[in-house]
Amino acid sequence: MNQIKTSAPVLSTRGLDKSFGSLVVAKDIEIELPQGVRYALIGPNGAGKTTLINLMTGMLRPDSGQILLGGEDITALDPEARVRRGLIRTFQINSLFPHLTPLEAVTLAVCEREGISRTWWKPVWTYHDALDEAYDILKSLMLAAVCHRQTRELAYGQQRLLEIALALATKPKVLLLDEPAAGVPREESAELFTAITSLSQDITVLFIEHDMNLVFRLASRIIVMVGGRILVEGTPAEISADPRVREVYLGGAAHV
Amino acid sequence: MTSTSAALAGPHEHLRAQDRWRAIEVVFWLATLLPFLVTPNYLSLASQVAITALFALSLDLILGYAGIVSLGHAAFFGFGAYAAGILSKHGWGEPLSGLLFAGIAAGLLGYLMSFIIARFRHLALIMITLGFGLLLLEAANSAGWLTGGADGLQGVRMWPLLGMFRFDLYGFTAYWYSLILLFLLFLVSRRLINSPFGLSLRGIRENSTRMRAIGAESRAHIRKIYTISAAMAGIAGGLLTQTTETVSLGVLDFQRSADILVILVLGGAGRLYGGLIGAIIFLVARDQFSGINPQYWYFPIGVLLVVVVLFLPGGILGGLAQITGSERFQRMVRPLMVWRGKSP
Amino acid sequence: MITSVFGVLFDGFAYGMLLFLLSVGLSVTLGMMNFVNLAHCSFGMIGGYVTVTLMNSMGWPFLATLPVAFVVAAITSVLFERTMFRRLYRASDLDQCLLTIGLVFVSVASAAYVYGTIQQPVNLPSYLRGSYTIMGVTLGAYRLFLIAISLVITALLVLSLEYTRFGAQVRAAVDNQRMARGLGINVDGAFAVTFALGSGLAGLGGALAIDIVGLDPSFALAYLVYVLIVVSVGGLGSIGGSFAAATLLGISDMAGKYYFPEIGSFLIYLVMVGLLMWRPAGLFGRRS
Amino acid sequence: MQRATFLLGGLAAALLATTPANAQNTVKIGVVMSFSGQFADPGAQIDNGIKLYMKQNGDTVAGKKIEIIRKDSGGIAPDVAKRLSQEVIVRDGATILAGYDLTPNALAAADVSAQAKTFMVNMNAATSVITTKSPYMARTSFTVYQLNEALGAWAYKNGVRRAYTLVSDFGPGWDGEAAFQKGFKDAGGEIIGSARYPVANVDFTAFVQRAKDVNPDGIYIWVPGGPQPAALGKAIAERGIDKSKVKVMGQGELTYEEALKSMGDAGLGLITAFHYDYNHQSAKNKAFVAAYNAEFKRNPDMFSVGGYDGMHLIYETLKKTNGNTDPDALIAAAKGMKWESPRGPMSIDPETRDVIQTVYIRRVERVGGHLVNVEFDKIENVKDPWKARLPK
Repeated sequence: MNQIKTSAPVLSTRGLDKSFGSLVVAKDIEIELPQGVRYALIGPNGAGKTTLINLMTGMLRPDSGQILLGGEDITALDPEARVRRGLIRTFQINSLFPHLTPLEAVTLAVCEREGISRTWWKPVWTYHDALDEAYDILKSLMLAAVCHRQTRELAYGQQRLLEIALALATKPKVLLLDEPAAGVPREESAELFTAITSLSQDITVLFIEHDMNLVFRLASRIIVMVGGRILVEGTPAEISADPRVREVYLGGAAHV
Repeated sequence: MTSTSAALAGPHEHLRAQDRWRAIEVVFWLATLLPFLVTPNYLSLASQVAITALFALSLDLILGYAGIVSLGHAAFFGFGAYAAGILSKHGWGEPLSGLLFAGIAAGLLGYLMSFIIARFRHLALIMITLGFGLLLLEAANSAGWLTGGADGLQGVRMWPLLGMFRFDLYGFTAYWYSLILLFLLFLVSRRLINSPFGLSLRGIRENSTRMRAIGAESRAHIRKIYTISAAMAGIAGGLLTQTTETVSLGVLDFQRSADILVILVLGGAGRLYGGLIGAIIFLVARDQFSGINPQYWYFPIGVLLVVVVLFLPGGILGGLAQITGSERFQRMVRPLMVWRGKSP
Repeated sequence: MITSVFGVLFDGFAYGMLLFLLSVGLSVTLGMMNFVNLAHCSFGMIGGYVTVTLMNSMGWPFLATLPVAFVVAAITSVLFERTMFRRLYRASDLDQCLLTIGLVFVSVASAAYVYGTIQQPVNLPSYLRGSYTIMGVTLGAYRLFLIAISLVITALLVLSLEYTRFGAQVRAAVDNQRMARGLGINVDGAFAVTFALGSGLAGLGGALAIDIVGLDPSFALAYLVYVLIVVSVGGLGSIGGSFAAATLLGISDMAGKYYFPEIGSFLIYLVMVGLLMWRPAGLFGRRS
Repeated sequence: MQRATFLLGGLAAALLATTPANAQNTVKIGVVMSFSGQFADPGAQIDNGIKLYMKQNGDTVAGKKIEIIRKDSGGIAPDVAKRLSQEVIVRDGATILAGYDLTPNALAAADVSAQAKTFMVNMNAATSVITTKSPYMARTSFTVYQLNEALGAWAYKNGVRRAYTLVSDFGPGWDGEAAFQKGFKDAGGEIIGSARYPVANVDFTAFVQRAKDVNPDGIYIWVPGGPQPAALGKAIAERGIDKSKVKVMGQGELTYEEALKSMGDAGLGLITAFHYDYNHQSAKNKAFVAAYNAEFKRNPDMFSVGGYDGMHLIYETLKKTNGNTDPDALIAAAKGMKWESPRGPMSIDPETRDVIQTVYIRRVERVGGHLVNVEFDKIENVKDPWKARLPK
C-alpha cells in the first residue's frame, strides 16, 4: 500500500487563493501529487474540499496562485483543455446522461478523446476499438451487464460507478473523485473503493471521502483541510497520530 | 426492446442492430408513395407536407438531438426561400442548382449565427433566436428592392426539373421532387445521428455541464449541427419557393417558427420520425378541419394538442413509445404478435 | 427639443407600463414553478372581453369593469391551473409549450365564435380622453391614468411580497421550492394564488390595453412575443426586473420610432438581443 | 413506435381519400381568403357579402346551382393561397376563383388563374398590378392608387400646400404614399416630410409628434385596418393637432366603423377618400345595409361590398354566358359590365378588367349621436391611374 515518492509531481498547486467576498474558501493551497498515488482529501463540511477540486479543474478561477499539470502551467486553461491534458473529475452529485446507455456514454467520452466525435458520416458501431475500450472500462467497473440499459434506470451505486467510468474513458493522468461513494450503502462502497484502488498505476487519484475506515484502509496518503487551508498532509499512520486532526474530528466521531 | 441477446454478441452488435432498417420504416416510406395512387388530387398538399416535414427534421437535429430550442428557425427557411426565389427572378430558374444555392446561403447564415448560439442556453437562447428571426423579417420587409417587400417577390419562374418535368398544376412533379429530397436528407440525418458526432449531440442535450467535464468540444459540435440544420431548413424553404413559385414575408414569420416547433413537439422531438409524423398529422388535420369550417378550425387543432400532451407526453411518438414499451401493453399484444415469430 | 425628450419619455413609460402589466404574471410563474405558460395572453384577452362585454352590453362604466376583468381572468386561470397545468409541472418544457399553445388556439377560436373577428371598440369616459399640456409637454390623459394605475399596482405587489407572510412564502418558493416544502410552506397553494394574481394582472392589462392596441381574437397570439421579450429581458421571477425591462423597452421603442423612424421596427429586437447577450439571465435574473 | 408511425400514415391516407362530388348542373366557386388569424375579420365580412347576395338572389343562376367552397389561407401565405386555389380547381372541380383578401395571396393565385385558365374575381386585394397577372381576372374592390391619387389632387384643390405623409412601412403603405404624393405634387403641392411606421406598431404618439413638429397644413395617413386606425386617431387628438387648420387625410380604413367607436370625439374632422361606407346615402344602399343588419347584426364595410359586388359580377356574367363557365366567355362577359352597386355606379374597365367607380371624400361628423363618415365631395368615374400610365 505505502507508495514511495519517486517521480516528479503530476499535479501541483502553488499558493492558490480564492474567496467569495469576505468568505475565504481557499487560502494558500500547496499540493503536490506524485504519479500513481492514492490520495484522500478529508476535512469537515465546508472545509473547501469541493472548491479545491473546482479550482484544479478550472470550474472556478483562483484569485491568485498557479496550477501545474506535468510541469505545465494550466491556470489559464478552460476545463475542456485541462481534460484533454489528462486532468479529470467526477461529481459529488451524479452528473450523467440520463437517456444514454452506459456503453453510449462511455463510448462518447472515448470518441471525444480520440477526436472521432467530429465525424458524422460513419455509424458509431463501425468504431470497434472505441466500443471495445468503452466496454472494457465498464467491465472493469462491473457495469458490463447493464451496459445497454438507459442510465436513468440504473441502481444508484451503478450510477456512481458510471461517473468513474466516464472519467476513466478520457484516459486521465490525474483523477479527482468528489465523494465517489456519496449515498452508496456501506457494503457497496467498499467494493467501489476496491475498484478505484485497483486502477492502473499510471493514474494518480485524489478522492474526497467521509468514511474514515475506507480512507485509512485505501489511501496511500491523506490531506486534511480545514477552513480553506491545508492543515496537514501525510501517510495514514501519520495522520491518525496527529493531535490537530484528532481535535478537528473530535465532533465528527460518527465518521470514525 | 430486450437487449440481453445482443449484449452477448458484443458491444457493437447491439448498436449495429439499432442502426438497421426496420420493416416498419420501409413500410412508412413506401406509404409516402400512396398519395400518387390513392389521392392524386392531394399531391400539392402532400408536397407541402413533405416540405414541412423536411423543415421539422432540420429543427429536430438541433432541438431533438442537441437540445437547442429555437423560436426563430423560420429565419433559415425564409432565407433559403428568398435565395432560391431571387436567383430565379434574376434569370436562373434551374431547380437543383437553385436548391443548392438556397442550402448554401442558409447554411452560411447559420454558420455565422452559430457563433452566438453556441454561447447561450435556456430562455436567453430561445429569445435570441426569436429576436434574430424577427430582425431578419423586418430586414426583408425593408429591403423591398430585393425581396418585393410585403407584396411578395414577383417573377419567380422555374425551369422544368432536369429539363424534362414541368411543375404542373396537380403538384405531381412538386411532390416527387419534395419527397425525394426529404428522403435523401432523411438518410443524411439518420446517418448523422447514428454517428459519433450524433452521439456527442445527444450528450450535449442530456448534460452539457458533463460534456465539458469530459473534455468534449461542445461548442464546435453545436456550431456544426446548427450550420447543417440551417442549410437543411434553407433547402426546405427553397423547395417551397420552387414548387409554388412564390415567396413572401410569411416564410420568415414568427408564426412559421412557432408552427414548426409545435409540429415537431406534437410528433415527438428527438425521434427523427417525429417531425415527419407531426407534419402529416398537423397539416392533414388542418386541411380537413378547415375544410369543415374555415373559421374555427383552430379549436379542434388546439384540442388535439392538449389531448396529445395530456395522454401522450413526449409527443405522439414519445407517448406511443412509452405505451408500447410498458409491461402491460406487451402482455396485451403478445398474443397478437405470434405470427411475427418474436416479441415486439 | 427638451420638451420632446420629456414627451417621448412619458409616452414610452406609459407604453412600458402596459407591457409590464401584461407580463409580470408570466415572469413570476415561469420563475417560480418553471412552468412555460404561453397561454398567458389568453388570460389577458379574457380580461379585455370582460370589459368590452360589461361596457357595451350592460352599460357599466369603464372603471367598474376593471376589477371584474381582473377577477374573471384570475378565476379562469386557477381553474386551468388546478385541472391541467399542475399535472405538467414535472413535464418537459416542450410539453408545457405544446399544451399551452393548444389552449391559445382554443381560446382564439372560442373568442372568434363568441365575439366574432371584429375589432372591439371601447368608449372611454370623457375624463380619460384628450390631454393636458404641462410646461409644453403634452400628456395624454389615458396615459397618465395608465401610469398611475401601474405604479399603484407595482407598489402593492412589492409591498405584499416584501412585507406579508404570504409574500415571504412566495419568495421562499421562488428561491428554492424543495427547501420551501421542507419548511412546511404550502407551495401548491402559494403557487395557485400567485398564478391567479399573475393572470388577473394580465386580465387587467388586457382590459387597459384595448384603448391602445385594440382587441380581437388574435390578441392571445399577437402580444405573446412582447410579453416574452419583457420576461426574458427582466429576468425570471423578478418583479423589479419586469418593471425595469418593460420601462426600458417601452422607452427605447418610443424613442427609436421618434428619433430614428427608419430603424424603428428593428429597435425593440435589437435592444432585446443586445441585453440578453450581455446578461443572459436578464437584467435582474438569478438564473437563465 | 414504428408500428404507430405506419398506422398514422395509413390513417392520413384514408382521410385524404375523399372524392369530390361532381354534378353537371353545379357551378363551383372556390373562395380563398383568410378566415382565421390576424386577417380573419376582413375575410368574415367578404364572406358575409357573398352570403347576403346569394340569399337575396337565390343560389341558382342561368339554370346552374351555385356552390361555394371556402378555403382558409390563414394570413399572408401566397404558397398556401396558391395551393388552395389549385386544389379547389383540381380536387373540388371549381370553375371560378373568388375572394383574395391580401395582395401577395392574390398575386400567387393569379398564376393559377392564368395557368389553369380560370375566371377569377378579386374581391379585395388592392394593389394595382394584380389584375395584370392573369387575363382572366376582374376586381370588384378598389386600388390604392385609385383612391389616393384622387385624394392628393383633391387636397391641393382644397387649400393644402405643404403636406406630411405617414404610412405603414409595407407595400400598400408605400403605394398609398406614392399615390398621394403623385396626385398632390402633380397638382402643385409640396411634400415637406414623410415617415413610415413599422407594420406591427402599436403606439403612434412619436410619429404624430414628428409630423406636428414640421408644421404642415395637411397630414396624409395610410393605415391598414385593425387596431392601428383608432390608435392613430387618438394620438392625433392627444397631440393637439387642430383639424380645422391642418387637414388630416387618409384612405377610408382610417375611419372605419369600429375605429371611430374607439376614437370617440378624437375622430371628428378626419377626412378620408373611399369608395364605400354604410352611411352612403342612396336607396340601394339603405336597403343593403338594412338587409345586412338583419342578417349579421352589424354594418357592412368595404370588404362586405367587395364580396357582394363580386358575387353580382359572377351572377351577371353567368347570366350573359347562359351558364357557360368557359373562362374566355366569362371574362368577355365581365368586361365593360356596368351596374348600380350599394356604393353607387360602378363598372369593369373593358381594357384592364379593373374597377371603375366614384371616389367619395368624407369627413367624420357626429350625426344622431354617432360618429359617421359624411360624404361632402366626390370624384366620379375614377380609373386606376397606375395602369393608365403603363406602356401600352
